[in-house]
Amino acid sequence: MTVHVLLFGAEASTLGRSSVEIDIGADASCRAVKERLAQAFPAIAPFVRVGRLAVNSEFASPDRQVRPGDEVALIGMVSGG
Amino acid sequence: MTVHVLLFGAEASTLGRSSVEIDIGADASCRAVKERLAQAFPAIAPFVRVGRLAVNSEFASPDRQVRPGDEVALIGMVSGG
Amino acid sequence: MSVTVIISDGPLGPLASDTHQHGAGAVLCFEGVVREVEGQGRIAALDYQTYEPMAQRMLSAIAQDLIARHRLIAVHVEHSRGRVPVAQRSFRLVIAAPHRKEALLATDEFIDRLKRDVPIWKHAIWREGFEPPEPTAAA
Amino acid sequence: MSVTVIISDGPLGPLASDTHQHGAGAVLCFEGVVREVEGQGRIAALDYQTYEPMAQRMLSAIAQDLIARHRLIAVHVEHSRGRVPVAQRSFRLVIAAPHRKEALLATDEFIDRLKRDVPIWKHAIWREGFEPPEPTAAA
Repeated sequence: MTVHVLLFGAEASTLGRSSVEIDIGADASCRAVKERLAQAFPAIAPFVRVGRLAVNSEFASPDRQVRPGDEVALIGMVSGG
Repeated sequence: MTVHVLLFGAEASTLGRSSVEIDIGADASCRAVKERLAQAFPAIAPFVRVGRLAVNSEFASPDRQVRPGDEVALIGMVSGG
Repeated sequence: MSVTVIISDGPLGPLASDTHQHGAGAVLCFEGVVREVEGQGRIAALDYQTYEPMAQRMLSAIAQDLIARHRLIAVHVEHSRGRVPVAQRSFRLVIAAPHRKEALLATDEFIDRLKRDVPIWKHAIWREGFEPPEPTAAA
Repeated sequence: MSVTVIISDGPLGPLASDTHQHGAGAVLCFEGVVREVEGQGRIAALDYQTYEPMAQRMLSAIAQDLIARHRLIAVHVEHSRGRVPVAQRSFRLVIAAPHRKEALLATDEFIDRLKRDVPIWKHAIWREGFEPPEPTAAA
């Protein structure tokens, strides 16, 4: 399955883009998505490790399975206020 | 010496007046003024013990001598805000 | 480093539009509002008595001390004297600081010291039929 | 118990005149102001990027949680998106509570959680000639 991941902040500026696509295998858990993101885009791997995935606008547990149509976002270090 | 002492809050409402006069002897310290106040006006003695004297708009130490012309006030429990 | 202290008759008006304080990253405004229910009674208003100029001087002194110790940029204080009806404001403290933490600490400390050291007294005006029992005398 | 959350373009305007919140004894308003000096550089503005509607939902969820745990009466939040020049406000939190202590605690906790959990990012627009050295990549 191809997963489209939204990027923001340092991740977006490091890669120069606001989203990426990754292919994942049978395990579509958020844990697997993060591992695949870090492998595919080593420049942001440190951010991916400390960041969290949001699925459909909610922080998702590592076991959460990503399904087709879900909106997936990588939420790294935020800096509002 | 006669000392005029301004009263506020619970002290003023207990005695029904906004100032009192007391006569003090050779020791005109704030400590002596408080002791004399408590003796002369037993209804407010508990307030006098926990209260502080201000002389000329500043809290005064117990050893501060009151001089003629000083403005003396008994500051009990305050309740601003 | 500026301090302003205003003691004025009756409820406080709205906060005058502020000018920017250079270097401020946090502006914290605390307002005290007269509550209807106090203990077992219902009040119509509070009457504030102030001992001036001591109250004014103490408020300024506390502000100056907090500016020095918390490196604040500006402190603005307003307090009512006289009658303030329920739901109206009797006290306002505006602190401008480089960062949030100093502003929060200084606000808490200012109000603690106000309630301990500043010669201002309040007296409840009860709503008819809602007076609490007479308090027993302190002993 | 009311919550309002507003995310809007550019600097925040002045606080709209508030209506009285029944039972409130303390109203605390925190405003975050864009500071000129950040680290070793001088900035002209901050650009805020928000991930919506998640940012809005998270701000509401934090407000609801604080109302429940600190028994607050009302929470009003405003945050900028887009460009906010120096000396302008990018964030405002107004908390109405029965008493001061809850309002101060809730303000501090709200901002901690905002800075940890709410998907909003800022990006400095440096003043010409005042850019800091490129940061080294995190490792």
